[in-house]
Amino acid sequence: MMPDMTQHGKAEVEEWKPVSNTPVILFDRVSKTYGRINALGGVSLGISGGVTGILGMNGAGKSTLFKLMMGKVKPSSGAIRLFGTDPWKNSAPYSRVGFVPEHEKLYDWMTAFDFITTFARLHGMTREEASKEATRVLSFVSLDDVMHKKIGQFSKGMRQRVKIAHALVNDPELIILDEPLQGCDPLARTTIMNVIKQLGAMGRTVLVSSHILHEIERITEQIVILHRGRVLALGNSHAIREMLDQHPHKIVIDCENPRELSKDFVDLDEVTGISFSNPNKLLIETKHLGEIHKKLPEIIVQSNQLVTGIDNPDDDLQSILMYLTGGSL
Amino acid sequence: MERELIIQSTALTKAYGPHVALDSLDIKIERGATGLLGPNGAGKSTFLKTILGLIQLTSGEGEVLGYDIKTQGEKIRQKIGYMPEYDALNPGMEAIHQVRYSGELIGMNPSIALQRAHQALEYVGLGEQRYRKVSTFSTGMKQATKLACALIHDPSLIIADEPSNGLDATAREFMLNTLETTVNMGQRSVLMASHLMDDVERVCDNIVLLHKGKLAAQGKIEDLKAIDREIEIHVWGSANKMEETLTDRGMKVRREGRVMRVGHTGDETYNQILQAAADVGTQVRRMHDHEASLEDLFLVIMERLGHEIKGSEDLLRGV
Amino acid sequence: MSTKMDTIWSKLDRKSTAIAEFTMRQYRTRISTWVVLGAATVAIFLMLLFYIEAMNTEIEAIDNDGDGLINEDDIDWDNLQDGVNYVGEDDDGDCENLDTTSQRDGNNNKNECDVLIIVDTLNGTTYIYPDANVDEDPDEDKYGKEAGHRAFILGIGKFGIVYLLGIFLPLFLATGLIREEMSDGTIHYMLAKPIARGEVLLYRMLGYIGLTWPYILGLCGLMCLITGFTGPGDGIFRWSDIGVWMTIAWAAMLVSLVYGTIFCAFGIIWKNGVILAILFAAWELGMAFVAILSGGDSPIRYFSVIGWGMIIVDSGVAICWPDNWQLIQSGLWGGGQGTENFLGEPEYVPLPGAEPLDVFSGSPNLGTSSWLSLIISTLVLVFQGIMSWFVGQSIFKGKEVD
Amino acid sequence: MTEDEPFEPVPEKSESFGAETPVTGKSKMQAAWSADDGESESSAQVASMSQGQIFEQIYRPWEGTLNPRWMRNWAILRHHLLGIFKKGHRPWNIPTRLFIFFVVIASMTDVAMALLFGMIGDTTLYDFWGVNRDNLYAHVMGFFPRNILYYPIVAALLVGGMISEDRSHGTSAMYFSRPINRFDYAAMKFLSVGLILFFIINGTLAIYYFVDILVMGKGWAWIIDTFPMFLATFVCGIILSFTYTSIGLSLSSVSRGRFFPAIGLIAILMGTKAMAAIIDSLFDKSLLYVISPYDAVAHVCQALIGTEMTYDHPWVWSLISVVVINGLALYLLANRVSSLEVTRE
Repeated sequence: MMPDMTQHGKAEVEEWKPVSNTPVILFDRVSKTYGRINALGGVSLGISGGVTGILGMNGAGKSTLFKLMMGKVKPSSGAIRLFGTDPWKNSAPYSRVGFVPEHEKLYDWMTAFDFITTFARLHGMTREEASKEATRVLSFVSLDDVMHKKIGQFSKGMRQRVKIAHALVNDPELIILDEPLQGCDPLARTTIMNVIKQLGAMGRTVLVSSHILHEIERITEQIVILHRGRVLALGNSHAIREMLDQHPHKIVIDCENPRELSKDFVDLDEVTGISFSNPNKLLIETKHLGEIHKKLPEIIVQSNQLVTGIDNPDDDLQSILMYLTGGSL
Repeated sequence: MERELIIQSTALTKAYGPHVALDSLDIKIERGATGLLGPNGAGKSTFLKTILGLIQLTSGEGEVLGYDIKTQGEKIRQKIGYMPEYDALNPGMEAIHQVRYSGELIGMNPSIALQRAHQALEYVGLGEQRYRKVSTFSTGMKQATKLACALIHDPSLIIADEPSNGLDATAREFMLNTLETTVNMGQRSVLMASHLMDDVERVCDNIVLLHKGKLAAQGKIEDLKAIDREIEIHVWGSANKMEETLTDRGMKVRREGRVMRVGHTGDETYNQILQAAADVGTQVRRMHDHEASLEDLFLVIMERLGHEIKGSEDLLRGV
Repeated sequence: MSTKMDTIWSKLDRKSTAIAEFTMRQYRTRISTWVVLGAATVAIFLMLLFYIEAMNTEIEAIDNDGDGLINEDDIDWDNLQDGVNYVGEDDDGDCENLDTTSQRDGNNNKNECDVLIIVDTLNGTTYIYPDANVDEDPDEDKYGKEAGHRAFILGIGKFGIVYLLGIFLPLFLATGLIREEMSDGTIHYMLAKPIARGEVLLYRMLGYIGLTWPYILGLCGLMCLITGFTGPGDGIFRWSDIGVWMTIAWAAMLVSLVYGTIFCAFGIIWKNGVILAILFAAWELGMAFVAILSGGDSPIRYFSVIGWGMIIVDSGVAICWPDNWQLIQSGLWGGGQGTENFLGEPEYVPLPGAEPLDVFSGSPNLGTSSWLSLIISTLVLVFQGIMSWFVGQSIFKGKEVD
Repeated sequence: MTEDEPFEPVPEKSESFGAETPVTGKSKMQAAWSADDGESESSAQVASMSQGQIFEQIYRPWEGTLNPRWMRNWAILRHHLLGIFKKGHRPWNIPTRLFIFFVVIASMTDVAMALLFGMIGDTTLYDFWGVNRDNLYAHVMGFFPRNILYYPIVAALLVGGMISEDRSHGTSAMYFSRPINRFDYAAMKFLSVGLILFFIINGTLAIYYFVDILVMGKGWAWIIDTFPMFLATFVCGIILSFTYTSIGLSLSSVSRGRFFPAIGLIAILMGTKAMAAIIDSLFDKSLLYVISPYDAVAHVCQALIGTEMTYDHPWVWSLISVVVINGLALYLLANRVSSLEVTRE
């Protein structure tokens, strides 16, 4: 299961092969300190496949995590493996990685096509291959109609798409996107989200970070939560929520007669509490959300009441983050 | 509150050579909070520069806070607090002095400016950190410092360009609260440009929507929202089957992942959905009337204008 | 075409030319590049104007010996043969007409009516002992044009092109090669590719060379053509100058490469790397003065880049103008007219152009033949370039990029 | 895996949530554990974060009058000048401040020497260092070391980030979104750099002159004799500061970095001087010195102060050159400042 941590990938690009049977990304007790500031403290995680959202507040260590992955900074302790290879001072694994940095800066004087072909050639492509690939990725992010225009003329959303396209040119297995949605208008945002989802659907490992939690919610449910340099949780967001047993789940049901409806729930073992916050709302507390929800439609239908709303007010990333970080939100 | 207009313009036009950045805008902005929306490159920043009296108009007229934007730019800028979109702070200066200096630039006396700088930083939640250098600040603190710079002289109108850009949930919440407090408690007006529709919806009552230099919509958010009732459900397990079942039973379903929107045809729809769920055995984690958000509104308006923006070519700035 | 060649070329054509090409295009889009190159060109050509004017102005002839005739017995510095240190020809015959042999061979070298040149190997001083009335009234115009022409080439070549151009081009163009990308944040695109950082540095330098080397070559070529046609001489073109211009261009190319690599490394080390670069440039300025003014005698210049560049030019001069040192000495002697100073040594009145030429000339002084010193100094500069690349890339490799 | 896992590892496949999530890739989350072996000092991380502050947010209005334009300009000037000594104003970087300090000290060597030999009473050496026409000229216009190591480098350091940093930090928005017009902005920037140079050059000059009077007990006759020279030198100092400032600021306005203006200024000053010197030594022609800002100013100053002329061409040409150089630089500056963007570029 654990890869050989003593391996130091010094091999040439051509000879470099990913180590099989390891996660695409593996962090083993990685710490990073800047002077006295502890940016990451003992982070361990392994990620393979699908879209994963990296969440956390400003300064939680998201960007440090990405910098470590991209070999930009050296871990103070611990080991990092991309496809089983240490990325510090070794760029070989990046032949399988696409990275979209947070920085807005792009080479404004280049056309989108030139930008992508130039950087495609750094993956060892010939000119012909590079221009073929550039055309492919630019149409993937639907910029093919403007690919011979200067990037300086592009709007923010288009620039983000150029950045994403440039990261895809080597058909990477791992795509890292640092704040890809920042500063985009809703139109651009929807386009980019669709691109990301599509990449996940193609079986690539995609890491996305964002400050805006509901954006991540719209892209993926697979998340890593960082807080003060530590991994607080990782996995499917609903599964994570389910594990937070100390915070009972709440189900709110909007109906005409909550007291009447509540009678059907009192008998259930899973229900730990029932309250009426408002004349038209029934609040059920439980530790086993799934069990209740399995029975819920049946019960409501049989009760013959008009139910106009069902909600799990605390089963979202905001609440998860709040519970995990101890209510500092 | 009386319907007092703080910004109004008639046939406001600004052209850079052949490229028309603002195309005869007739804009009326009332006191209170207003959101300035539009896709990237719609002319928002040109509009902001115009009302700051910084650029020469090609034609048209405008008034901000009762001053003419062509001739009284300096007066306008004394009454406005502008919070730019990008970094606009000297990283080597302490927050307090940065804010104080921005007050002096308006024309405040140094001692008064210092006193006000303390107040302003306190107000934006940086009371503790005011003696720290800006370079050590997080994005949220920098944004707050920029806001303090804009607020120091108690302006009648605060123009905030992307105030919540790059902020995490806590900082964003605080920023929006601060803007709300400024509007509600301070009785100041805020003009806020943002891409995050949730933020605009929280703070603002009115919006102005620009598109390609033209006015696409303006008015109260509530009035503009189209009421097209749908029920949104989040399902858990067997989503495909659920979708099939609902469609088979004659309901209009739009689905994106585990989220579905079902056309609301009457109160019986709720039960029909739950019945279907019970039959299929899927869990309905959430079910509620879907209220069109500002984002939907934005997308709908853009779609209506969409005949023009099919290709990315049309989104290019300039050209 | 063998497949091996094919793979080597196409392998190179992928990464190296991609970055080099990119770097050159980046230069092309910056106004500052054109301002720097344009200003340098304008400056050089402005100086050329003064040269052309000087070449077209007659230098007034002086009756050095006061006999009422002018330029009647010119210096025959071009008679020099290797190993023979007596020259001079009594053009006007006033030595031949002297009565006694002892009068005709005043310097006692058993040759009548010649000029004896003795170089004191201990202190490098040259003594000139003419027989009476030999070469006593040189042609100022002929000498002054020749010396002025050579002094201009050496002055502009050594100080203008090798030093000033060689240091300001890299200061403006190479210091930011990596640093600007780092501060802009655009370096992230390059570093996220399967390419070693040392390679990035190397190929960026390749792009830098791709801009500066053709520029230097073009500038020197143009200067060579203009001065070759304008300069004095019997032929239509001064062919022997080509070699000197070639060594000037070669020295400038190597020097700008070494400086470029060093400055680029400074930029990587510190965000204010330019300050280090300016300090270094000041040191090199001092070394340039030492190397030029000492005429190649000061060993401290070995601890600089510019010192080796100057050796290249000096070797080129020694190869292409073997008569150069004699031209200087005879010009400084100037026909032997002058007064004695308080030590009893004669102080001659130099001919026009002799002093500047003396200042800007030097000898390689490596104790080997001129060709060998050319090769040695080239190798030293290449080695310096490789070392600074090596140091730069190892710093870059361990650099944490934010 | 350690004991104190905060949560269970997530099962390998999220099959339990049968819904087809938007993510259909092979969802595998392995090795999910928080690997704190209990030895690292976890306490280090706890304290720093500021929790959402609980305080009452009160909007405090301010009713006050705003000062007129000249007070705003004074604020800009003060901001730049005081930054040399005090915190809270423009943060000049440490190398710049140190170098200014060094230059002030170093350019007072003549004061020290004159004092020393005056006190000792060594008249030959005192005449060599004391106030006279040539020494006054040399205090301001001396080439080595003053106008190669001191003043141009100070000017380069001062001018480096003056406008370009406003462009790169975005602080130009702070000026232009307030009632400050571009002319005032550029003029105040100009004045701040010019004044700092002025204080260094002319301040030390005045110290040199007056210290000599006071300490040596010079009489009125001497003062009447030398005061016109002193005034002329003073004017020369102003011309020199002005010229360096205008060239430097115009370079600063065209660039975004801090270094292009600094290297550019040094390159212009030294490059033109070196060119002219080569031509002078080769062909004995001093005409090319008119393109060298230093030499043009020096020539004018020689005429003003009345020292021996070291150039062959008429000094009026140099005067014209000084005017043209300053005119060009100021034109470039005005042109660039008027097109400065309000937001960051």
